[in-house]
Formats: sequence, structure tokens, C-alpha cells
Amino acid sequence: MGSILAAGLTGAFAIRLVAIGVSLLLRGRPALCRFVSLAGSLVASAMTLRAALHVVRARGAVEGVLLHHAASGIEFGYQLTPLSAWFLLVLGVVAIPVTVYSAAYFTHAVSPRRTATVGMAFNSLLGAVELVFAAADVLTFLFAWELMTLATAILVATEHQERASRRAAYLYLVMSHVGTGCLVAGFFVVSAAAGSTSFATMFVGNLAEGSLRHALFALFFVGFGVKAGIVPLHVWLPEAHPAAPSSISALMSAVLVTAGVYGLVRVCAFGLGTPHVYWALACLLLGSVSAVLGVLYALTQTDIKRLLAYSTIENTGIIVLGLGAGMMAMAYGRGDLAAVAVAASLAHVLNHAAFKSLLFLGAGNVVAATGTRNIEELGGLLHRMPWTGLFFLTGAMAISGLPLLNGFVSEWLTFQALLFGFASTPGLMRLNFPLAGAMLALTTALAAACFVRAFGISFLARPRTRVADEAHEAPAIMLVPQAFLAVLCLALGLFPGAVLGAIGGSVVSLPGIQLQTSFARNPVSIVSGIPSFDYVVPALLGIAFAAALLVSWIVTTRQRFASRRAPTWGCGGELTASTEYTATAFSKPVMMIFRGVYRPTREVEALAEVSAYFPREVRYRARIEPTFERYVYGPIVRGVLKVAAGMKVLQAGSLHAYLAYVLLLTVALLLWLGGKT
Amino acid sequence: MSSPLFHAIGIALAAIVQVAAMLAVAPLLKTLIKKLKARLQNRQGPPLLQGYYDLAKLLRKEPVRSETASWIYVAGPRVYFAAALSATTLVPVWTASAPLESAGGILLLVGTLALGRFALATAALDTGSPFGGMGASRDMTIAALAEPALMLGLFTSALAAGSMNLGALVRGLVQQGPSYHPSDLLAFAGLLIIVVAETGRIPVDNPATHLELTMIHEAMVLEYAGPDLALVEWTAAVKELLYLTLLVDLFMPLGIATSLSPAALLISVVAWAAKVSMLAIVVTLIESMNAKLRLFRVPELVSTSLGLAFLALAIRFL
Amino acid sequence: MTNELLILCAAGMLVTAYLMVGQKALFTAIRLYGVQSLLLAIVGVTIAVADSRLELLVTAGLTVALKTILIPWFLMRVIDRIGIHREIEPFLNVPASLLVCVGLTVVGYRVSTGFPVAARGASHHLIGVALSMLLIGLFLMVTRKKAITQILALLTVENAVFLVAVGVTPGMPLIVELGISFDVILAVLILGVLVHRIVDRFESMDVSRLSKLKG
Amino acid sequence: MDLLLWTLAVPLITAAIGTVGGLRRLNDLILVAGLAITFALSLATAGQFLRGDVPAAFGDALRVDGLSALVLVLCAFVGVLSAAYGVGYLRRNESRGLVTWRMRREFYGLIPAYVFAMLLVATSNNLGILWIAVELTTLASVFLVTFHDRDTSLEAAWKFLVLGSLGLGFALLGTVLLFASGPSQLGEGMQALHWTRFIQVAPELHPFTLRLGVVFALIGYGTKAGLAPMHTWKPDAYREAPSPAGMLMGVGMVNAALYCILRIHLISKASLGPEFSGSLLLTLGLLSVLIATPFILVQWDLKRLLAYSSIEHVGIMAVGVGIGVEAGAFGALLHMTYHSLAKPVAFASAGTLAQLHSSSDFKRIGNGTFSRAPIASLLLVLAALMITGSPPFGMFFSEMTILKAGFASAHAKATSVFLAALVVLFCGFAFQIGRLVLGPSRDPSDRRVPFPERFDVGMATAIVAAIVAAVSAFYLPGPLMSLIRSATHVVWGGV
Repeated sequence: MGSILAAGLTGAFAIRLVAIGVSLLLRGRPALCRFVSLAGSLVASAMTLRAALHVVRARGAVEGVLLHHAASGIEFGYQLTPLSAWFLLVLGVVAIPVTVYSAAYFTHAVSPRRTATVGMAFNSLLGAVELVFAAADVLTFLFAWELMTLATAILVATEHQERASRRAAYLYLVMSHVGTGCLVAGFFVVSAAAGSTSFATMFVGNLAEGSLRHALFALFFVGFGVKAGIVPLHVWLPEAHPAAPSSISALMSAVLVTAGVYGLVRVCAFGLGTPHVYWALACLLLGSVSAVLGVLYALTQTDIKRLLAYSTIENTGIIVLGLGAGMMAMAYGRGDLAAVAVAASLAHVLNHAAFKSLLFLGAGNVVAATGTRNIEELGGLLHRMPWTGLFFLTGAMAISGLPLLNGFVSEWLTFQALLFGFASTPGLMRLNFPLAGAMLALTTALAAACFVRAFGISFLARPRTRVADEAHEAPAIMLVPQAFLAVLCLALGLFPGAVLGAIGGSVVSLPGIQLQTSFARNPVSIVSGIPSFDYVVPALLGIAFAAALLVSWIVTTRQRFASRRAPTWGCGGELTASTEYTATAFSKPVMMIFRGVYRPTREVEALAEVSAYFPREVRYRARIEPTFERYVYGPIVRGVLKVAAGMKVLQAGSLHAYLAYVLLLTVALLLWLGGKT
Repeated sequence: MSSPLFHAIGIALAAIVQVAAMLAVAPLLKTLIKKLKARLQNRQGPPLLQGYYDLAKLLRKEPVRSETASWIYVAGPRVYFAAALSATTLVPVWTASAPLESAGGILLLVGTLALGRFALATAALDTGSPFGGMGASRDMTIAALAEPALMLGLFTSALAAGSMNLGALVRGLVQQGPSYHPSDLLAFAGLLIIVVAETGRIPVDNPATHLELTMIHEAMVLEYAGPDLALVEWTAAVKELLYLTLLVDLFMPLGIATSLSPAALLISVVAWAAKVSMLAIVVTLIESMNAKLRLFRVPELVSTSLGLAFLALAIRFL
Repeated sequence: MTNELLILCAAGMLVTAYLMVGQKALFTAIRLYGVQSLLLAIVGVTIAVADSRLELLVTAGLTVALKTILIPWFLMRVIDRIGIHREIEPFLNVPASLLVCVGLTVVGYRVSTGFPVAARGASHHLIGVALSMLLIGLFLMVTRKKAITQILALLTVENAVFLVAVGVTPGMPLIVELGISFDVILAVLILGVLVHRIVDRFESMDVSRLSKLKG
Repeated sequence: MDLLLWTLAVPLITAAIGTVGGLRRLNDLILVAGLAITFALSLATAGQFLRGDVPAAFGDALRVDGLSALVLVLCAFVGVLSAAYGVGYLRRNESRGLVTWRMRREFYGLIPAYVFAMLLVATSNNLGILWIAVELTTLASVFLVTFHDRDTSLEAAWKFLVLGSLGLGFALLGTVLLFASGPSQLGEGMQALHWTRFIQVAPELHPFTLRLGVVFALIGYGTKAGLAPMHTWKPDAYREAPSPAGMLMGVGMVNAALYCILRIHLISKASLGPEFSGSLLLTLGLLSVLIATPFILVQWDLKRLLAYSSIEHVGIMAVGVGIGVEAGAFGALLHMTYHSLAKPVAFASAGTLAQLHSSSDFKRIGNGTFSRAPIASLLLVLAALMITGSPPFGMFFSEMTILKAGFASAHAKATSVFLAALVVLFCGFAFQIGRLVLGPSRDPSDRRVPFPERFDVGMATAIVAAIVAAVSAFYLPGPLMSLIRSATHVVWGGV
């Protein structure tokens, strides 16, 4: 079986390569080229998914060699551990619908000239991420990691005429490259200590001591954190996501960010021996900060894709939060409790992938139909795009962590993890958990507010612009993938046991984890570590809910009249689209309450003819300060460039200076040599 | 006929009875508070059955809906209603076990209530009336601010009792007997503030007003009329009753029936009525002795309760 | 007797180098270079006679022919054609320059102490002188602005190298020496050509003006 | 006559014919054919070496071991490319009437002469011959720098020649001192300066003299290789020289100079152990990478950018050798190979862009060249990816090998500095190439209309080079790989 799977995996990569080649040859004929690359990608994803599924079920690793780079003697080895299989599974579940969606979406989102390029990058991105998850050794990993970065950069820069997307691509490249630098250093230091570059022998346990160990953790945390989008390493994310075509944004959120998380789990949490308490604290802290800041920023965005991007940061935060709880438990030698926490973050990885890609695809439909990403220009789309609306609503409810949908499950587990952390850790340290819990609660509630706003403003009430008024529903081929994802969100919410069972397998494969009781007695229920403490059966509530819904229907429909339609009451005045509540207004209270975070700057100008009390129009501009860009990255970049510019005096064109360098070097070396020895 | 089926039927019956009872009592509580308040202001106040009259009337009225609205507008109140009802089945009221406690505990309860809020807020945006938006925005904001404090407060009791499942929790508290631990008081105070906020009472919201600038919950449902409005009002009442019951369960569970004997049940019902009406009086007193806060002062209030909850946790477990 | 002569010549070469540093008139500088090369040749001859290595005579002859006659003559012609006769103010004034040169000499001698005391006790003096001359020549290139002076300085460096080659080693293979000499003369010719072009273009021989290419 | 001698003779003959001049097309043909034959012969020579016998001439004054064979083949390869590309380059200039009779003769004469000098360097086993050959490369390239006969090219040439001659003076002193470190052991006549002889008697050489010699030789040949701080002539020369010549300087000359440095390093290694010259190489290499970084970040000229990148790559190879582990040496030679395959693409594409816009100044070229010269821009992007060591291209592997070796070696700290520099370098390159290639095409109001991109010999050469480089990333021919191995054996295992 293993060999067949190996063939499957190798085949998948082969197919991608062929697809790339053929699509490049067919660049002259966009339609055909698009078809080839996407079909190839679809098949490849399916094959990888199958392999992953097998490993998850069989709970045994599959490994082999993809390719031997003769010139450098480097071997590309792969190893499907249960953990990597889980991430591959997530990847496959998202990649397949997104690919199908792209088949229709690219026709208008990507100009024919660029089809070949985008197709190539699309395949390389997916292939690279698959390889990242499957890599068995450092060099394979770094190869795939770099390739992944480049492919994404190309996709982000597709519309390189716009300054924004050029900037986004560059920012992304630079940040991820710095991250990669950290990874290279970390990996090679560890591999030097281990005397081998294969993960299997490198990450068995504690290979470093004292401050070096902390330094290694820091290196890896930064390296993977950049990709995962942990605050304050997140700045590239909200720039890059909107710049790319929507289906690509879906992949970036669901897959690229996940790659970072994979690294965090594989190396930071379980690769460097028993995690140190401070590491766990760092994860808890930065996790909750990312969650809260992410959702707060999301709440004020009017560009729907930026909004979704920020909410990705939020969800990464939640994932890292769970991981941090797990590491804390590990640090105190409670492998059983760590299991819950890690399972929580792994579950959230899947759930986030599902609903975030669903939402991005929905956003894609909207952008395709209206040509704008600004929700202030939308409205009333539900009448025009009923299906898109329904699916987007499903996604919105899922991401808000409402029961019966999948978001709730993983957040429930995360809460459990935090409570256990509180119960299991001694002393003051334990107080971090309830704080983190409070942050998580705040995050969830704010997320609900954020997505009420996102859905309500763009899909409900009257259209605010002509484009919104003339919007049309997307074609079936774009809707079907969303339908699939929406059903997936519901299924994962109603049958959490099934998923948690699978995760259990991946979790126990991690070093130091003991899983006492399985998470699930049956497909519909989840039990946290100690059954008596808490369990949940969403489906049961679902039944009650359905019954109650029936009651409400009965109560209200036994009536003598049919419902009458009337215009909305406008205090005697007449209501137009312009009097509707705007997104900006909706988030105003939050903006005011958290002004310490936003540091908003507002300007209001009233244009009046007669008197200031009867303004003809009032212009309102509000922008929030890009804190990190301004206070963290700006100075760094300016500093580097300043130094670089300063260095220019070395090459000021004076031959005499150049000769002086040689003189100085010579004298220096002669002095170094000294005289009699 | 197999025993699991019996079991299922038993659960269903229990749930139905409890839900029905809560539905029946909720309007009374609402009017009771109104009446008490009126008395404190030396007014006559409405008759005790006013709540029922209102509901009956509204239910019989012709449903008028906005032209711009979509199905969301219709679904909103119903989901709100259904969520609250299914939430009630998770809470023990007269017996020391909730009918549907096998479905989940505190987190599920909070989640379910959030589901209802989400639905109503979304629906409020559907008419295109600025009031709806304003109400939705404010309601979601306040809920978001209240959430952490609510969770922390609940965690304190849950960790004390060693279970997040309300049924098990109450049983635990009952057999532990009354613990006069100071943390209980703090947690209670914290949660009380949250309940006030969640049920839209002064000083956070004013259920009586219809002034544009002060409305929160009212603004959100301003467009609703007839049966739709009836559902909303009724649900609000049930939610209020639910929150008070929750406080009762967590902090004064004494007297709740641990067996199904008629005597125990009787005592438990009476005790519950007494405790709930006592809480109602407290709420009324708060409402009559305070003025409504400005929206941007609410965070201060809520953070106070957050602080209380955290303090409770700290002194309880350190 | 031989040693004294060698050391004397070497010292003489060093002195010429110093004088070059102190010198501003181009003609004199060129003559100094000629003298220096002559001294180098004498060193060669002395050694040739002392331990009867006749191929060194060839080298010496070559040196005289090229460096004391041909190259100076060529440079003179260049100057005449251009008609510039004085070095402009260097980057560092003469006293300071001389001070630096003393320092460089110290460095050179310090290094030379590391050498084995060979059969001829003079060798480490020769090395010391050679290294000092090399550094001084380089220093001259750094401070002087006229193209010609830079060429002279370069040639001084060359002389220093040859001093080592002749005085310290028992003679490099002849072909190599010929090749080297040939290359040197070629280099000087090309440098001369470039100087011409530069002067045609910039109406000046001031190298410090050649600073358009930055960054 | 011997195969090796033919390899050297053919370019010389080509040069002779070229200088005489004649019909334009005939000259083109002769140039390309001559260098193609040279490449073929170099391959044959390498093959001869791989079959086990050691090609040599003039009593081992010329001798081909693994290292020589590798450098020989690489230099000859670049020779062909630059000839073929150069023909196209010259034609483009002719079509604008920019080419004088003088230029053509210089071009047809000097390019093969330059190649000849490099091959001589690569094959010489005698330190004296080595020095002469290096001097020849300098003399051959001076007039290529002044090719366009601008003020700036004069300036560049002057700096190039003065620094170069100084460096050669140093190198000569170094050679003399090496010889002086053990005249009695080395003996008389030509053999005395044979590298092989040095290795044989290495243990008996006088350490201090040797040290001094090594220092001077490294400074001297380092000047030619462009190791910091002797690198200063490079940007000027690269900018002024015509792109085909730039190609030769930036790849062939770099390899040749590194060859000299390695030979010296090996002598010192055999006699004094690896630390002495190793640490020197490490320091200078690191310095070069660090110096190149800021100038790439804030560069204003495309060709200068390439110059700094070649400084960087020399630094990388020096570091690879300097860290003193076998893997490092291997990485360095692998890097040399991939660099020689990839850099020509960069020079060709950059040269084309510069030619189309009649300037290599970023401001003059402007943004969005993709819309104006898609092929050249694409090639430039590919080349940039290759020379920044991005996967899936070859230098990723070589750089990773070096880094891995470095972190495993005793110089982990130095390696981490090196790594940091590489990261910044990538960012700099990404920025410069990005701003050049991407973006909206220049506004029609701009009067300096660039020439249209046409498909010609030069373009074809560039494309072929790119394909070769790309394929080589995953498939190097077996013989070439065994050349790299035996070169590693030379650099690590001595003779």
C-alpha cells in the first residue's frame, strides 16, 4: 500500500510538472492552457488527498525519495507522518473546490496574456505546499518553502500595473525571505548538532542547551510566524491577499498561512524537546494579541478582501493560542492535557481553511459581479445573488463560532484547553489561561459583530451603487464549490466526533503526547480530556433548535392576513440608499471604544450654501493609523536604506580613495603578520 | 420498544415541559419588573397580565414588512426565538438537571444565545432603516464587550464545581452545600452586571425609550410589527428569565429538586419563584436608582465586571 | 664589500623614493626614477659578479635599457607633448607625507625581521628596503593627482618587486623575467596612451577629476 | 600538435585574423566558429583528463588537473556565448551606425585574445606563466573597457588599469616571495616555479616568507577577482565595457582569478595548514559580500548592479573555500559552475535592455520593460532568480551546500553574518529587478522612444543560454559533475 501511495505522491508532482510544461506551451491559447493547468492540478490534488487520507486512517508514516539531485548530492525525501498527512488533508479539501472555482473565475479575473503564468504559479504553489508538508529533510523543506514563496509572489504580482500589488508582492517577498533566513539558520544549526538533515533525527528532542535553545526557538518562531501571519509579523498579509485573484487569496489564507502553522507545530512546539514555559507564554501572548488585533482591524475594513485577510490573522491567533496552551501543558509534563490543546488548534486549522476559503470565494463572486471590493458600494446583493448570499452567510456564521457550524467546535475545544491549562499549571502562571480565555471570548464576539457587518452591509437592504444594482448571480461552476464548502462547514459542525477521531491519530504521533480518552465516543459528540468536565453534542441541540423553529413558525403563521409589504419608516422623510447605515458607521462604536488601538484620525467637512446649519453635503473621512508599519517597519527600512546610502561614500569615484583601501589593507595585513616569529 | 427510545422520549417531554413553562412565565416576569418600577415611582403600573395581553394582541395583528427586506428579515425573529428556547433546555430550572444537558454545557449555552443575537442583528440591517443599523451595531458592540466578563464569571463557578455542564455543576454545588466563599459574591456581582447589560436594562439600555439616540435593542427591532414583533418581545422576556435562572443556579441553588418526588418539585418551584422574583427586585432597584449611561461609558461598567470576575477567579484559586 | 655595496644601493633606492615624495617637478621625478632603476641594475650586477650568476647580467642590462633609458624617455616625451611640468598640490602636504613614509618604512623593516638570515646578511635589508619602497610607492599613488606621477609611483612599486626578485632570490627563470619585463613595458605604453587620451578629453592630467562614476 | 596546445592556439589565431579584419559577415563567422572550436577542444582536453592521463605541455609549464579542466571548460563556454551574443550586439549597434572600423577590429581581435589569456591562466601550472597570463587578460580587456570611447569609459579604463597593474605588482611580489621561501628546495629553471613542485616541497618551505608571499599574492590576484576592498574598479569597468566583454569579465575572468587564488591557497594549505590562507579567504570573501549588499540595495545602474553581484559571488565562493571543510570547497566549485552557467544570461538580457534604451541607467530605462521588451525582461527575471540562489535553480543548491557546511564548521558565526547578507541581497535584487521589469509601461509623452525588441543572434544566444542554465539546475552532464568532483579533490585533497 505504502508503495502505491508513494507512487501516488510522486505521480502528483509529476502531473503538476507536466501540467506546467504543457500550459506554458499552450500560452497562445488561454482557454486550453487554463483547462490543462487546472485539470492537472485537480488530479494531482486528488491523488495527494488520497495518500493523506490513507495515512490519517492507517496512522503509519509513508516515506520515500522523490528525486536525487545528482550535482549537489542532495536527496529530496518525503515522509508522510500523521501530522503532515493531516495538513495535506486540509490542503486537499480546500484545493479541490478552489481549483474548480478558478476554472470559471480566471476567465475574467486573469487577462489571457497572463493565463499561462498564473496557471504555472498556481500549480507550483500547490505542489510546493504539498512538498512542504511532505518534506522529510531540511533541504527539501527549504526548497519547497522558497518555491512556495516565489509562486505566491508571482500570483500576488499578477496585476503588476497597479502600484498596490507591486508593493504587496515586494513586501511579501522581503518579509518571507527574512523569515526563510531565520529558518535556514535554525535548521542548519540543529542539523549540525544532530549530524543529519532528516527531520526524523533532527527533531527527536532537545539538541541544544540554554540560551542557544531559546535562540533557536526564536529563529523558528519568527521564520514560521511570518508565514502564519502572527502579529507583529503580519503586515504583508492584508496587503497580499487583496492583491491576488480571489481564489488565490482563498488558497493563501487556507494553505499558505497553514504552512506556517505546520512549521510552528512541527518544530517550535514538538521539535526542540520539551517546550520551555517562556515559549508557551510567548505563544499564548502573541496568539491572543493576534486574535484580538486581527479581529479589531478586520472590523474597520471596508475592502472585503482586506477584511477577510485580517480575520485570517485573527484565526491564526486562535490556532497559536491553542498551541501555546498545549506547550504550557507539555512544559508542566501534562501530555494528556496538551493533547486537547493541540487537537484544538489542528481542528481549527481545518475549520478555518473551510470557512475562510468559502468566504473568499464568495467575495470572489461579489467582485466578479460588481467589480468593486468596497462594501460601502454594495448592498442588496441578496436579491440579486441569492446563492452567493446564502453561502457567504453560512461562512460568516461559521467564522463567528456559532453552534451547529464548525467554527464553534474548535473554539469550544480551545476553551477546554485553556480551562485545563488553568487546572493543570501551578502558581501565578495559571492566571494566563483565564486571561487568554477572556481574549478568546472577546475575539469570538467581535468576529460575530464583524461578520454581521460584512454580510449585512454588502448583501442586505438596498444597493448603494449602480454596479451593485446590476449585479448578477455567478455561474453554477463557481457556486458548486462554495456549496460543497458550505455543506462541509455544516457537516464539520454537526459531526465533530468524526474529525476529532482523525485528529487524535495525528496528535498521538507527536512526541510527549498521551491521549488518555479519545475525543469522540461517536461521530456526533466531542469529549474534552476529562469526560466528566465537559462534552458537547451539537446535533442534539440542532434537533431542539429545529423543533423550536417549528414552534415559532406555528405560533406566527396561524393568522388571518397575508403579510403586507410597506416602505421602511423614515421618520416622515424618505429613505434612499444613501440614508442606509454604512459599514463605517457600524464599526464606529468599536472604533471609539478601542481608539487606543486604532488611533483614528477623522475629518468632517460640511459643504453649506446658506448656513452651516443646513449643509448641502457632509464629507466624512476616517482612517486608522497603521501602527506597525509606522512604528516598527518604517524605521527599520529607513534605517537600512540610510546605512546603505551612507556606504556609497566608499565608492565616490576617487581613484585615490580606492588605492588607499589597498594601502590600508596591505599595512594592516603586514602588521598582522608581524616580524620575527 | 427499547430503553434508549424511552430515554429519548423522556428527554423530549422534560424539554417541552420546561420550555413551555418558561414561555408561560416569561411575560409575567417582564410585567412584574415594570410594575415594581412603577410602584417605586409612585405610579400604578400595568396589570400583572399586561405582558400576555400585549403578546396576544401582537400575534393577532397583520404582519407588515419592509419592501426592501429579504427572507433574512423574516428568519431573524424566528431564529432568535428558536435559539433562546433551545438555550433554555440547557439550563436546570426546577430539577438539578437540565433536560438537554447531554447536549452540552455553558459554552454551548453562550454559543446558542450568540446565534440568536447574530440572527436578530443581521435581520435588523435588512430593512435599510438607519435605526436597524444603529441598533445592530450597538447591540453587537455591547455583547462583544460583555462576552469576556460573562465567560470569566461562568468559568469561576464551573472550575469551582469541576464541570462546565450546568446539570453536573448544579448537582455539584448542591452536594457541596452552601460555600460562603467571598469569590462567589464577587463573581455574582460581576455576572449581575453582565445580565443587566445582556437583558438591555438601565444603566446599559433603556427598554422603555424610543428616542433615536438612546435606543439599542429597541432600535434594532424598530421595524418589526405584528407576530414578528411578538416573537422578538417574547424571546427577550424568555432570555431575561433565563439569565436570572442562571444566576439562581450558579449562586443560590439551594432548594432545587434533586429527585422527582412531588414534594421536592413543589419546594423547588416555590424556591425558584422566590429567588427569581428577588433578583427581579434587585434588577428593578438598579434600574430605578441609576440613569442610563452614555454608550461610551458602558465599557467602563463592563470592564468593572470583568475585573470582579477575574478577582473572583484569583482569590478562589490562588 | 659586496654587502656594503648592496646595502648602499638599496638605501640609495629608498632615498630616491623619499625624494620623489618630496618632489613636485615632474622632470625631476622622472629622473629620480631613472636613478632608482640604475641603482637596481647595479644591485643586479653586483650580485652577478659576487656569486657569478651571469644571467643576472642580462636582467641588469634589461633594467638599464628599459627603466633608465626607454621608459623615462617615453614619459619625458609625453610630458613635453602635454606641456605640463609641475605636480599640483597633493592631498597631503610634503612634511606630513614624509612622516607617513617614515612610518611605512618602519612597517616594512619590522616585517623584514621575520626573514631567515640567508647566506648574505644583506638580504633582510634588501627586503626591508623593498617593502618600504613598495608601500611608499603605493602611498605616492594615493596622494598624487597627476596621471604621470601615478605611473611613476606604479613603476616604483615595480622596482621594489624587482629588488626582491634580484636581491633575495637566486634568480627567477629567465623566460619568466623576460615575460615580466615585456609585460611591464607594455603596461607602461598603454598607460601612456591612456594619459594622452585623458589629456585630449579633459585638457588636464589631474586624475582626481575622473570621478563621474559613483555608487 | 598537442590537443592542449590547439585549445590555446585556436583563439589566438582567431584573434590574429580578427585584428587583420576583413568582410564583416566573414569576421562574425570566424569569431563564433573559432571560439566554438575552442570550446569543443576544451571539452576534448577535459575528456582527455577524465580518461585518466594528464594533458601537459612545455615540460609541465602547462598542465591540466581537475581544477584546470573545470575552469578551462567554463571559460571556453563563456567565450562562445560572448562571441555569439557579441555578434548580435555589434550588428544592433551597426544598424544605428555606432560602430567604427576601429571598434570592429578591437572587438574581433580582443575578444578571442581575452579568451586566450583566460585559458592560458586556467591551464598554466607555472606561477610565472600564471602571472604573465593574468597580465595578458588585463591588457586585453583595457581596450574593451574603452570600447565606446566615452569620457566615462576613459575614466573606467584608467582606474581599471592602475588598480590592475598595482594588483599585478603585488601578485608578482607574492610569486617572488613564494619562490624565495625555498629556492634551494625548489631548485633551478622553469620547474622551480611549477605549482606541482611547490606542493611537493611544501613542508620544507620557510613559513614566514611563504606567509608574506601568500598575503601579497592574495591581494594581487584578489584585485583581479574583485574581492573587497580591491573590488572598486569593477562597477566602472562593467558599466563601460560592451555587454559581451562584460560577460567575459564577469564570468570568465572571475573564474580565472579564483583559479589563481585557489592555487596560492593550496600551496599555503600544503605548507602552513588550512587556517592561514583559509581565514584570509573567509575574511575577504565575507567583506566582499557585505560590501556588495548596500550597493545593490541602492543601485542606480543595471550593469553596475551586475558588477556588484559578481563581487558578491566571488565573495560567496571565497567563503565556501575559506570555511575549511570539504563540503564548503565542493559548494564553492559547484557555485562556480552554476554561476558560469547563469551569469551570462544576466549579462545578455541586461545588455539587450540597456542597448534598446541606449542606457543602463535605471531612470533612463524606466519601469515596466515587460511591456516593451518581453523576452529580454523575462530572461532578466529568470537570471535574477538564478543568481539570487532561488529554487528551482542551481545556485540554490550550491548556496545551501555552503551554508550547511558553514554552520557545521567552526565558523558558524561568520556563516550567520554571511546568511544575513544573502537575505538582504535577495531583497535588494528583487527590488531593483522588480522596479525595472514590472509596472506600467512608460508614458507615450516620453520622447526617448526605446528601440523595438527584435529576435536576432544575440537574443537567440541569450535564450539558449537561459535554457541551458535552467536545465542544468537539475541535470548536469555526468562528465561535468566528475570534473567538479575531481576539482574538489584538488582543492581539498591536494594534488
